[in-house]
Amino acid sequence: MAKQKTTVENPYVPKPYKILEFHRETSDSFTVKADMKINHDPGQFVQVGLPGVGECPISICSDSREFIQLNIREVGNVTTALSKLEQGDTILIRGPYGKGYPMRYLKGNSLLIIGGGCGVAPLKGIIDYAENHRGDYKKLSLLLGYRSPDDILFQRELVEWKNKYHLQVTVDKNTHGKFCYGAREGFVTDALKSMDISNNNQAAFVCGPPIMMKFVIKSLKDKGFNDDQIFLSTERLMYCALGVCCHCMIKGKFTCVDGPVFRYDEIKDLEDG
Amino acid sequence: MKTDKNKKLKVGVYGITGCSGCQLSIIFNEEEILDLLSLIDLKAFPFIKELNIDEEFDCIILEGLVANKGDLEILRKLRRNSKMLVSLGACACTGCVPAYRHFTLKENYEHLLYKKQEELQDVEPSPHDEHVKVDYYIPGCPPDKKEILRFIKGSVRGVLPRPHQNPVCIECRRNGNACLLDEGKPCLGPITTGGCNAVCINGGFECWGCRGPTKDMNLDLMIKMLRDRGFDDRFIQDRMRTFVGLKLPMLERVMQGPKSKVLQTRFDGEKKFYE
Amino acid sequence: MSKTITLNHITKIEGHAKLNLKIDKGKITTCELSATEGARYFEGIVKGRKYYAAHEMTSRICGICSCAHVVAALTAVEDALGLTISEQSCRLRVLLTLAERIRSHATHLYFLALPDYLGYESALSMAPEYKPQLQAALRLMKMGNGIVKLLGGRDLHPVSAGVGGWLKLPKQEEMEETGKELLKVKKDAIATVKLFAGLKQPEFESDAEWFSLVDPNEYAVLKGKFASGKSSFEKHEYRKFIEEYHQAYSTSNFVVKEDRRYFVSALARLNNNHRQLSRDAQKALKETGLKPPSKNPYHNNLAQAIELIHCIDHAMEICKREIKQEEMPEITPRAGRGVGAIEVPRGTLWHEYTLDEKGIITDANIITPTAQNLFAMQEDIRKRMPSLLKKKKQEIVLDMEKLIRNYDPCFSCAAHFLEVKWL
Amino acid sequence: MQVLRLEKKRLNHFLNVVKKGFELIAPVKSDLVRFSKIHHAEEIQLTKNSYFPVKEYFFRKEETLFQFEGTRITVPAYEAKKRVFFGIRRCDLNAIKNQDIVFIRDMGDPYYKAARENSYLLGYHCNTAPSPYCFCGSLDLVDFFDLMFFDKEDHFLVEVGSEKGKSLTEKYQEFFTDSQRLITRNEKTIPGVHRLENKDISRFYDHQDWKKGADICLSCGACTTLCPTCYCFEIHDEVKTADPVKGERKREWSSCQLQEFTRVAGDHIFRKEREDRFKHRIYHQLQYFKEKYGVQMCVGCGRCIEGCPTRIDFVRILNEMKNGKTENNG
Ligand SMILES: Cc1cc2nc3c(=O)[nH]c(=O)nc-3n(C[C@H](O)[C@H](O)[C@H](O)COP(=O)(O)OP(=O)(O)OC[C@H]3O[C@@H](n4cnc5c(N)ncnc54)[C@H](O)[C@@H]3O)c2cc1C
Ligand code: SF4
Ligand code: SF4
Ligand code: SF4
Repeated sequence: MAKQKTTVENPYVPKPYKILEFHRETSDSFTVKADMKINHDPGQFVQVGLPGVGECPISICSDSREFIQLNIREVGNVTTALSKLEQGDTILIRGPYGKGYPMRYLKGNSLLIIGGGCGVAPLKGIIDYAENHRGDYKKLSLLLGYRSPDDILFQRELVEWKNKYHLQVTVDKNTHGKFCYGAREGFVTDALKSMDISNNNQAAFVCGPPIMMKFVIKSLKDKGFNDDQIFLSTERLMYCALGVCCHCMIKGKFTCVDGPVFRYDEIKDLEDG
Repeated sequence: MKTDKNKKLKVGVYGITGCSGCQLSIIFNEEEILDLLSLIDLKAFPFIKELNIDEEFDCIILEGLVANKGDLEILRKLRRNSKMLVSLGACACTGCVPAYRHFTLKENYEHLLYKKQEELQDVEPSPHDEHVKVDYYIPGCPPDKKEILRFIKGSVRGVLPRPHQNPVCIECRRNGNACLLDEGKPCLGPITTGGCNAVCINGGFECWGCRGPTKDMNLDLMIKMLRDRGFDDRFIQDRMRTFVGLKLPMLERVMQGPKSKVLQTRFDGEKKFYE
Repeated sequence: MSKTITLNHITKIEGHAKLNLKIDKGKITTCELSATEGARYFEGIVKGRKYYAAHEMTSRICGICSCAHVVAALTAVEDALGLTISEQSCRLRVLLTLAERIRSHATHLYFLALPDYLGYESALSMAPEYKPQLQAALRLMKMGNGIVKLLGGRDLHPVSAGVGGWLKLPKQEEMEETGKELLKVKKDAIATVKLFAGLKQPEFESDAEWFSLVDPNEYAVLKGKFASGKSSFEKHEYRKFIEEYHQAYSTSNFVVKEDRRYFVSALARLNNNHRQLSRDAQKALKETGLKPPSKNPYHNNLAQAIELIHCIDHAMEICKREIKQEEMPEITPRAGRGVGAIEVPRGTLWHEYTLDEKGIITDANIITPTAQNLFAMQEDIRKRMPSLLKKKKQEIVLDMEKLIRNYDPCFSCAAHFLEVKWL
Repeated sequence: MQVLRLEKKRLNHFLNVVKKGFELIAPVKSDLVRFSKIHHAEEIQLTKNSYFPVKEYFFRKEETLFQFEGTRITVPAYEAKKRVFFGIRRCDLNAIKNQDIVFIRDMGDPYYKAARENSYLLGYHCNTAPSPYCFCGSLDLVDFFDLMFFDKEDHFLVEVGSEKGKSLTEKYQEFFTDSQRLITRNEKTIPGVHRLENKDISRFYDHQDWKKGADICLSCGACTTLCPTCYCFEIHDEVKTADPVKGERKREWSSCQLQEFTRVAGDHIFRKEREDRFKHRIYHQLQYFKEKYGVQMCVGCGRCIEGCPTRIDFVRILNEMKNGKTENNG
């Protein structure tokens, strides 16, 4: 096997990046800060991997040109292997990929951010973005739901968010009476229902487990939101992130290039199971 | 990384009733076996080792099925002593040919039963997971030797290879074989979990289903197709049960059910292959 | 002084066995060698199946000699069906059998037997000092596996051999390539003979007779009469000579011939057929100084090593022959009884099937080499014990294990379970 | 484009000469007809289309994307074997064109590109449909080839389709004479290949007849493997036993007919139902690809029907949907 280095740009080949910071968020998730200096939109994702283990898509949850932050939940091989890393280790990343949230077109609006569980990760990108462009948007409302107080992500940031924005955290079940960050017991949907909010100059961003998204959309529509005011993040199996391998295709749309963020009216007919 | 690189995975390879073929499949990785040993801490492998240290294991790889009381004792003990139990081979995963005894007439083997000492008393031939929890399966009779390697290489790094779920046909077609069903032969590839690289079909033989049914099999259709090719129900049952009968408890019901009778399939090849 | 020695799980053999020894005041009161492998009743479960399932199912009796069971079952079934196979099919079956013998001998010699002699607990722990030897072993194993895979479709439980012929023939180029590979590993076989000839073997003489197939045309593999130096008989008459009975402490049967014990093995073949060995194998034999017939079972290892050379030579010859495309024959089932007796790594293997007119198996009988040797092994142990009694228990155990491993027993095979006779 | 003439009796000679400068790949009959490396031009058969498509020479069954040692990555040299393909039919040529769109134009896959750049496509025009399942006439196939051979009794008319093709005819000019004519449209149509009547399937998504196909589908993936256009894949890492930090990342074929195709962590499967998967394949072929790239992906070779163990004829199912004929299938 005569192998030689080639100079042609190869879309499959990731590059090594250093981990600047490794922070454990919850028992099964962690945040990694890598020294990848790129331009990207909130909601875009990268393919993160380790040699010999594989790659997986992870949303960028920060907004900076100096580094990227990734919040990762341990669910399988790649994510578990990543969880064993520490500051100073090297990971392989390629990207960014996908279409993020159309923040520029939403200038002048209020932003309603609704996240469930690990779905909060991509949404943090919007929060950071809005913070960096504070003048461009009116009110920021955050509605974040978790299963229990132990699952609450970004606890380091929550205090700041609480001071700056309208923040509501819910937990499905309050397991040990530790009511931090003013969290309420109940589902996000309930909190949404009781929220005094209208669709007036407001865009809603939803990310979370499929069931949660379904009910949140219903509530939003009850509150008068139009389909084109709602933005969703979708998740599918993907290998290439280049719009070729076809695993992430939802009725002809590729999650990796046409998504992962879709406006609800673009994909409401696309659910194919 | 935080993992302690000097702490190797403590592995034990054992066999209960079986043909030793699965354990041989490990050794028969001729080019990699010596390297493999540097990856793990092989505490026990009685098949080729005199000194077998019986203690807490990280991973036990166990061949063979439960056929007598002694087997059952060993299985339970190994399960207690290990973080992870891996069933190696068809006997361990599905019962293989020895478990076909469940489907044969008692009179066929009755005369072979005889008085045995306590620990040799027969137990209904059964795969591991009928008795204890199994963490990982490496199916096949024999198991694919590369698959065993892949498993070991993965588990030392904490990566469990995704178990195969696709039918044998996927690999068979990829290997460029002509489809045996088109020649009227009774191939079970479509309902059998792949991972064997379709070795049997590559070798000119039909798949007998040794790696077990896929979760997604269309059993109704498979039965119908075999009937179309002139195979009677006795044949279909016998063939499907040879290796994995215990994992097809629904077979009889499906065969008697109405569905496979109405499906409209097309077969334009030769009828009847055997007889 | 009384001593009890129980070897509960004898290691480095195929399958599971144990040895029970009781010595009271210098006298052996109990000596039981037994298979503890679970009974699998193969002869029962093939009953009721069609003739073409016999080899596929009985192959699962044993991993290391799966080709042997396949070929023996096919031979027996074809015998019952009155089918004659082509010369080429027969030749390829010989090659398959030889290939299996190469890998089986290499595995046994280096992985199971050698550590005893060199004072290691296993071949794996020999690796630092004996890497070249182990690599030679792995090359030989790979060679055997490669041929089995080429002919049979895979390394274990081959699939390409079918009733009446080959479902898929190897390509001419592949055969030629194999021939070249064989030539390359021949030096490893020769080195193996040297290595084993250099090992010190205990002096011991067994009382058993040595039986193997004997074929006037070649070093017998698939054909011939079952014979020792003294007697010989046709395969169809085997039931007249071989009898099986059972002991409650074992899941394997014991076999004796006319109430006298006998051995089948590589050494038996060498004893009976050494004049038909290939030239280089004869040469190697001569250099070792071993003069067949030998009554010392410890010489079985050396016999296996010499067979390695012979098998490689014989296999190379077969690889030179042209491969012609042949169709599988049409088969019409008929009633009948057929016997297959072939030489396999551990000795002579017997398969017998009775078919009804639809081709359904109504009766089956399988006798493996280890089952035939079991009784003789046990009696050898009994005979050898007295000379060891003064030694430490540890040493006795080692000696016993060494003796048992010398026969290269396979309890997976033996405990597929045969027929019962109450004792 | 220019049209040349090659005497039939000189074809083998021509190909044997070509074989000296290139690796020659053409359909051969063994147990089935398949594209393989040609040793003597006499082996080639042109009566039946190849059972397996030619795609595996470009979009290989398994491709090593790169090697790694720790986080250091080495990309293998892209393959540069010069190959002449002979006897590719119109459908397969269009399939290559469609895969070119995906792999070269859309994403710039260097492995595919290298294999394609070093290949010469010599087509063979079907005078009749080579299989009863063909329906290429119903799809908008175009001329796409380096050279196309039209079979005319005792000679071939060879249409030049590209600069590459032209260079070949110049290199081997002693075999060709000028034909002094052009290939007519009529000569390019193939009789009996207009089976598909229902080409716009967008309004049939919820039609009950999909079940007809799905019920007799085994999800064996033969259809996607045999399809000359299907291109989905998976990526996996493999490490060396001697040193697990070394290894390679590999790409291999996959199939949308499998449950595995959309199984994600937590064992959630997006297209769990056989019907959804079956439908997905047909929609990707006839609709989604067109939405994205402007042409249908399917080229009408009929392999997915001929190679399907139960011969699910999706063309018939679609036609029946359009004609409102819902024959009861149980
Ligand atoms: C656009 C996008 C953004 C995502 N962002 C995040 C994030 O910010 N944080 C986070 O924790 N998770 C995120 N996920 C989910 C994450 O990719 C999966 O949890 C992860 O792939 C699981 O991989 P694994 O190897 O650990 O699991 P395994 O089950 O071992 O996965 C094996 C293979 O399946 C694939 N796979 C499995 N599950 C998924 C899935 N849900 N989506 C895509 N591929 C999958 C992987 O590519 C991998 O190759 C995102 C997914 C997508 C599609
Ligand atoms: S031969 Fe068997 S495994 Fe291969 S495609 Fe046909 S049915 Fe599937
Ligand atoms: S093809 Fe079938 S019988 Fe053969 S190894 Fe694979 S699963 Fe087992
Ligand atoms: S080839 Fe036929 S049976 Fe197999 S997946 Fe495709 S449509 Fe289904």
